[in-house]
Amino acid sequence: SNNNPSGSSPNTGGNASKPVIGFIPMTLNNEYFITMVNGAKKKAAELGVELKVQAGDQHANAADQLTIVENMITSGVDAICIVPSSSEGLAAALKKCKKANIPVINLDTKLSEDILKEADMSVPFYGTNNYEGAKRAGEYVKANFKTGTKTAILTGIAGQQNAADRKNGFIEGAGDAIQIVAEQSANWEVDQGYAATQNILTANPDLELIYCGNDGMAIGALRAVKEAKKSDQIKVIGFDGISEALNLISSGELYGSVAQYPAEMGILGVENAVKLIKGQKVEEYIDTGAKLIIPSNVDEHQEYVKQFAE
Amino acid sequence: MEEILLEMSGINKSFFGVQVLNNAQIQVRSGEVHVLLGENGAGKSTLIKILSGAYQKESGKIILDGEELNACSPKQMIEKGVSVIYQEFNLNPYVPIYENIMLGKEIGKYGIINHKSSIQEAQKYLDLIGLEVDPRTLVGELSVAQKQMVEIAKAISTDVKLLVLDEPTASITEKETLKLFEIVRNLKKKGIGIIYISHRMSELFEIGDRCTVMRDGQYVKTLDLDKTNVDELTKLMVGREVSFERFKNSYIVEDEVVLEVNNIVYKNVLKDISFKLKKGEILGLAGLVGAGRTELAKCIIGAYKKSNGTVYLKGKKLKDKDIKDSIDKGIVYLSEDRKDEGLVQIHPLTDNIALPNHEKLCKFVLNNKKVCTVTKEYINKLKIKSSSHMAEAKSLSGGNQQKVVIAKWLYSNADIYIFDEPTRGIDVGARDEIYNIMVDLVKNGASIIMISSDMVEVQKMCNRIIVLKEGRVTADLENTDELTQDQILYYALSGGGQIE
Amino acid sequence: MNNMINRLKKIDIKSITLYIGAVLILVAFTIICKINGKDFLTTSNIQNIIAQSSVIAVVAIGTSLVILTGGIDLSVGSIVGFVGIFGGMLIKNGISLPLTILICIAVSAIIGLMTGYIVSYGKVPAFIVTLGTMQIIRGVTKVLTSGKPVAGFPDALSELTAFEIFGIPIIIFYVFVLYALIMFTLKKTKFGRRIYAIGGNANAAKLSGIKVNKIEMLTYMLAAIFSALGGILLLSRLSYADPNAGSGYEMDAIAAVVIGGIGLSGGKGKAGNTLVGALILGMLKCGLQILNVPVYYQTIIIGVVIILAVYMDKAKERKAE
Amino acid sequence: MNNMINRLKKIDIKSITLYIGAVLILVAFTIICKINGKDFLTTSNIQNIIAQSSVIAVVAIGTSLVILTGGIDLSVGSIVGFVGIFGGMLIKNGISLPLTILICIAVSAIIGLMTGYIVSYGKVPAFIVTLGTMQIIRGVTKVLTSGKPVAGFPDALSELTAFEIFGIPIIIFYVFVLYALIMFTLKKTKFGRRIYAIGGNANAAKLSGIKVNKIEMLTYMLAAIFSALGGILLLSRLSYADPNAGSGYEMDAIAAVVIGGIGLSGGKGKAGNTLVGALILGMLKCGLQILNVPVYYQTIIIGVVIILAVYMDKAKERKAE
Ligand SMILES: Nc1ncnc2c1ncn2[C@@H]1O[C@H](COP(=O)(O)OP(=O)(O)OP(=O)(O)O)[C@@H](O)[C@H]1O
Ligand SMILES: Nc1ncnc2c1ncn2[C@@H]1O[C@H](COP(=O)(O)OP(=O)(O)OP(=O)(O)O)[C@@H](O)[C@H]1O
Ligand SMILES: [Mg+2]
Ligand SMILES: [Mg+2]
Repeated sequence: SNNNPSGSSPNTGGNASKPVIGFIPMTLNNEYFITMVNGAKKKAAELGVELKVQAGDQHANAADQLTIVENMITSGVDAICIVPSSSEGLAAALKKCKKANIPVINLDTKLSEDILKEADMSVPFYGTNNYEGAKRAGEYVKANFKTGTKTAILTGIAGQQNAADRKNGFIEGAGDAIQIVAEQSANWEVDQGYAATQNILTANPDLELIYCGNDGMAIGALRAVKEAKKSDQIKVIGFDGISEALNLISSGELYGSVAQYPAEMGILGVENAVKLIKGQKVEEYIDTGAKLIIPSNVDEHQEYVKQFAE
Repeated sequence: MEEILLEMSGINKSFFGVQVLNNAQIQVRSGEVHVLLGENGAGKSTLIKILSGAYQKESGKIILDGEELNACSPKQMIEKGVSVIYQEFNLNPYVPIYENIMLGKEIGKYGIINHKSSIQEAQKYLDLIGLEVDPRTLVGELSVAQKQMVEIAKAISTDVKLLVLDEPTASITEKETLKLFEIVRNLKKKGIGIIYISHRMSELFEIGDRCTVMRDGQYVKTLDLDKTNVDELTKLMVGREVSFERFKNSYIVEDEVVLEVNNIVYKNVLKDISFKLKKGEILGLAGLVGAGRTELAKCIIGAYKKSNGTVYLKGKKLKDKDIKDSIDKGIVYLSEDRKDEGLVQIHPLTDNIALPNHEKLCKFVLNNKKVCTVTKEYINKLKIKSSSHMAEAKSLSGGNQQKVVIAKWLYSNADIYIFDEPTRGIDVGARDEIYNIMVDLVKNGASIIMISSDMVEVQKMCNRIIVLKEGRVTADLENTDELTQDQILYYALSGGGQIE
Repeated sequence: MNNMINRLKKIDIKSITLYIGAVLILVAFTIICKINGKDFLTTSNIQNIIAQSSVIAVVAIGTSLVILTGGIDLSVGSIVGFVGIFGGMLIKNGISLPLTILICIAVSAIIGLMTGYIVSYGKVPAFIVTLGTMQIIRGVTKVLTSGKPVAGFPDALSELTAFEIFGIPIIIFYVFVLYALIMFTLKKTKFGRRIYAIGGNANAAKLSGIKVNKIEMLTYMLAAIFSALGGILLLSRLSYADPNAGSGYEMDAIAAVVIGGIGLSGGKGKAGNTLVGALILGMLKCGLQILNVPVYYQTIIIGVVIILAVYMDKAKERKAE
Repeated sequence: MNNMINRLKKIDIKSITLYIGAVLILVAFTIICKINGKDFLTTSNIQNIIAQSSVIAVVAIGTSLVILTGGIDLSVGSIVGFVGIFGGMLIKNGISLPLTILICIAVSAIIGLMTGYIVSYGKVPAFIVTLGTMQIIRGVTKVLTSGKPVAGFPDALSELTAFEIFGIPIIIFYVFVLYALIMFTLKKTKFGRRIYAIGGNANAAKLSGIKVNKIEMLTYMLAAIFSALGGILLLSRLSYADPNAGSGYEMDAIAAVVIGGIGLSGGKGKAGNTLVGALILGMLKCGLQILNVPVYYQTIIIGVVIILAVYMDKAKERKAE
């Protein structure tokens, strides 16, 4: 893998000068980040740079990410692309990067201004914000559902930033179209989404809409709805646009899912990291966009995703 | 009758580099009771465990019924007809008696147990040994002696060719002992060979045919018991003579009561017990199985919460359920159960001896040097057989462990000592040493309560004997020359009406 | 009449306390839900609760066995996750459902056997071994699909649990059959009684000629097998396999076992009551969710209940002091 | 000379095996990294490893104490998370840093005392109590800020650990001082010796006049205090508090303790070696990350090492069989 088949990159003169990029997704526990890494890998191979991927354990946290950053610095990376476990949790890690003079690119979850100020560092951000994506789903609901639609929300692990963003963005976008009758955390898990939905249905037999913070929980919710024979009455919306969710949208079972473009983020990250290493200027901010995937555009999206499925 | 059932010869075994058995041997005939005799730590239990497959020998020969055995597991030995009652209990407290007895030989087909037949089968053996307890009772609810009886029932419930009893009478009283002997004699008649280990000399002559003496892991001699006597055996095992005189206690201060026990009630085990202990006195607590002597002791020192009653030590009231208070005020309890209550088995002797004496050994921090000195001192004084003062307690033989228990409390320098079965599993030589320790204690102004099931030693040591029966005091006897064992037994058995 | 008293005697006080506790929780939720205008005590909701508790309940059978011998197994959750992915891959590769189940059970049994071997013959404390295997199995599971989920299964898979008999989903029968089986085994077979013997006093069992190591090892194998069954139930219930599935199930299973009254020191307790323990946990989760209690408070309440359940169980011991 | 032999004698074989193991891992990583053109054995990387292991190392001190008495504490990680959020809130509310630390320690001590009380006086198994308190504390932490993180702290907070003496970050000194303290306590004080006695045989300790319940309770209090210290170190290291911080630390801490040679049955082992255990884990994580081993394989390798470490430790016991 050390060989660059094209041989065109100026950096292939010797292994020593081959740039190394550290890539730190939040975790490697779900398809979203795996896709992001695949995009990055693809780009890295294309540009002839070495990519080191490390991620935190099951529960992504700031401490793990700090450790990973420290060890990447030790191992001699030239730039780091990172998806922070939380927008405010990386100050210490950034300071270390700055000290080691290693450029950082922020992907997916935007670092807060305070943190950047504290670290006294300018960090380009490529991604879209969870809040905005969720808002898009909410707006779609507002446009297509009656006012006061009885809605349940399944959120991710309580205390995680993206869990909150995905909930709040949706609520804002939907406005008065929804009346939230239940809100439960299903910890991003399919089985918990399933059980929680069953119980929510027991409590609210007249439910009309379920919005889930990720597709895993949506898949669980869908199952519970189907089993309760309420597929006609209740629509389920997910988030992430993982492949199984796309299949379900395609078959008309899942109402929709907010897709971001993780592969795009990976690609942009690597591309621009190389530029930074070479001392070139890069875009400070690129909105990779989010799209609500619904039956009408699912085929197109599936086609797009395929290239990053390994 | 004369055929040789078991021959063990040239047996060697060492633990962590310490040779415990050195060319040990024993030869047992069918239909004989063969006594295995030796001081504490002589290697008797180890020899037995090698026989049963619990330990593996390093070298040597085991021939059972003409077949040479090598590296057999406990299961294989049981199948070959070797049944062992170990010195330490091996019962499961959480399941009924019958399951303990039938463990490993459950009745039933296809792996499915027929509980009804199992109970009946177990009942058979309980009847045989005369234990009148429902076989469905949980073993954990039994007294020490009852557990011992269950062990015996379990041992004879297999198709046994060779029965080994490692100190079976250490925790039972006369009545059960008699029953046990009857069973042993019956087995003998059936041609079963029996190895019998005990430190109670009188028993050996009553039940044994021949005797093998061991010393320091080595074979000393095998003799016919009817052609020898206690003195000779003692000399063989200890290497010197030991006397059996009654102790004439002249150190009692008649008018100084140091301990006053008033109306102690504990659950339904103890029913209104009162007595007084004088300075310099050795007071015996006698009684049958489950009479409640251990409970009484534990209530006095505050290990158990009494339902009612008070205890005064030199006029000061002992706090309820506060062992530390009792120890501070000067009364200590030496448990009968050294494994579970006496020692921290996995700790060195130093830590064990230091444990109740931290206040003494600590100025600001623990004086480890002093701990070592003290430990070595007691190892010498009590002749504790141990590889070093840092050896773990569990590496000592039963008897030597008992001496460590005594050592840790001797150093605490109390006014009153409650010895609960202090010589359980202790050889004659060491027994004498313990008696001497007790004499020394009273000489120096301490008082002793001695709980013992060994009538001989109660008579030998005590000035006064209180007999308990089912949680009541049935007699308070001066131990004069006229007092006989039968008299004590009479109060322990039939009560003879309550006194006071 | 006499017969009945005898029967009642057999159900010990501990069990009765547990049953009363379970009924009290049921009644409490029914009333509180009623007040809030929701239904709790309906046939369909009871079925839901059982179905929701089913995976933990089945996994906890194995955990019960291990704990009865005095051991512990932290790896059960990772086996649930492993079986989902591994079994899912087999199905996707065209292996028939029954064969997939068999292979999953066999592979899990081998894993459990190895775990058990290290514990019993290797003399390594179960907590450590299974803490290690938990990580190893989870890692291997993720390696299998590079961390991706497996989805898109034939309907037959979900029918396996969703199929109804007399209007009752078959998964409920599975749970009861498995429990009946294990209760019988523990009560009536040599193997079962020996598990108790080992937990009560391993040394005594050994000296009685019981192959302690072998039986101990087998309990870990069984724990893995029951976890595999749990994993298959979960796979079928969700028709979706996630490599993280089953995380934390080990703690839920232990909680169910302990609430059911089996002590962690082993040798004591009834596996049947583990089902009650699992149902209590299931009822709590379900009831709190129906009442829409925020998740933070749910964890707090469940934590309190776990402690309380055992605290009451120990009343006798405290008194004995 | 004689003195030295005596000193060497005091370091038992188990400890020596551990140290050799640690050195072997260090050497192995150094060589493998060298081959791959990376530096492992540099001052700065060693400092990194210690700093990275520091939180677990400090938390594991408390875990050592609890395990020495024969107990276990699963709630330590949740206290790390709690202290982060609670302490963070205090600082944001203008409470001075020293006072914040004091309050955090005091509150954690009270929590630990309650946990300990239920364990020792309530006779509820530690595993259960702390499984419950783990959930309760985590729930409460999330309630405090409705699950939100706390950030934006004054520089003084990060200086608390980042401050350098002779070029060495002060956090490293903290760790060593705390370990020195606990080693002294365990070896030389009554309290320390009694912890061992209780773990060795609680009955014997009780009959020797030791207030077993009280000491047991205090070890849980200490475990909470050390977790609080760990939480403060983490808060300072990150200048950020997350309500989920510290999840899973209980297992890492237990792994460190056990690799360090303290058996889960209590009564035996050296708290000092827990530090070595924590550093071995830290070295592994660091080395594997520097070598860019994929994260799934990392968990597998760490799982294997945990089992292997204890497996080797038990060689003697297996032989004795
Ligand atoms: N498991 C063990 N580990 C180390 N040493 C042991 C072990 N078991 C026994 N020993 C040692 O072996 C020697 C013989 O012990 P054994 O128990 O066989 O003596 P014994 O003759 O039965 O004594 P007692 O009459 O006191 O029961 C003792 O010195 C003891 O310290
Ligand atoms: N934990 C307990 N709970 C209830 N009853 C008990 C308990 N322990 C012992 N007993 C009962 O208390 C009575 C006294 O038992 P114990 O064996 O202590 O008496 P003892 O006189 O000391 O006899 P030993 O000669 O065995 O020492 C017995 O009837 C026994 O069954
Ligand atoms: Mg012996
Ligand atoms: Mg007694």
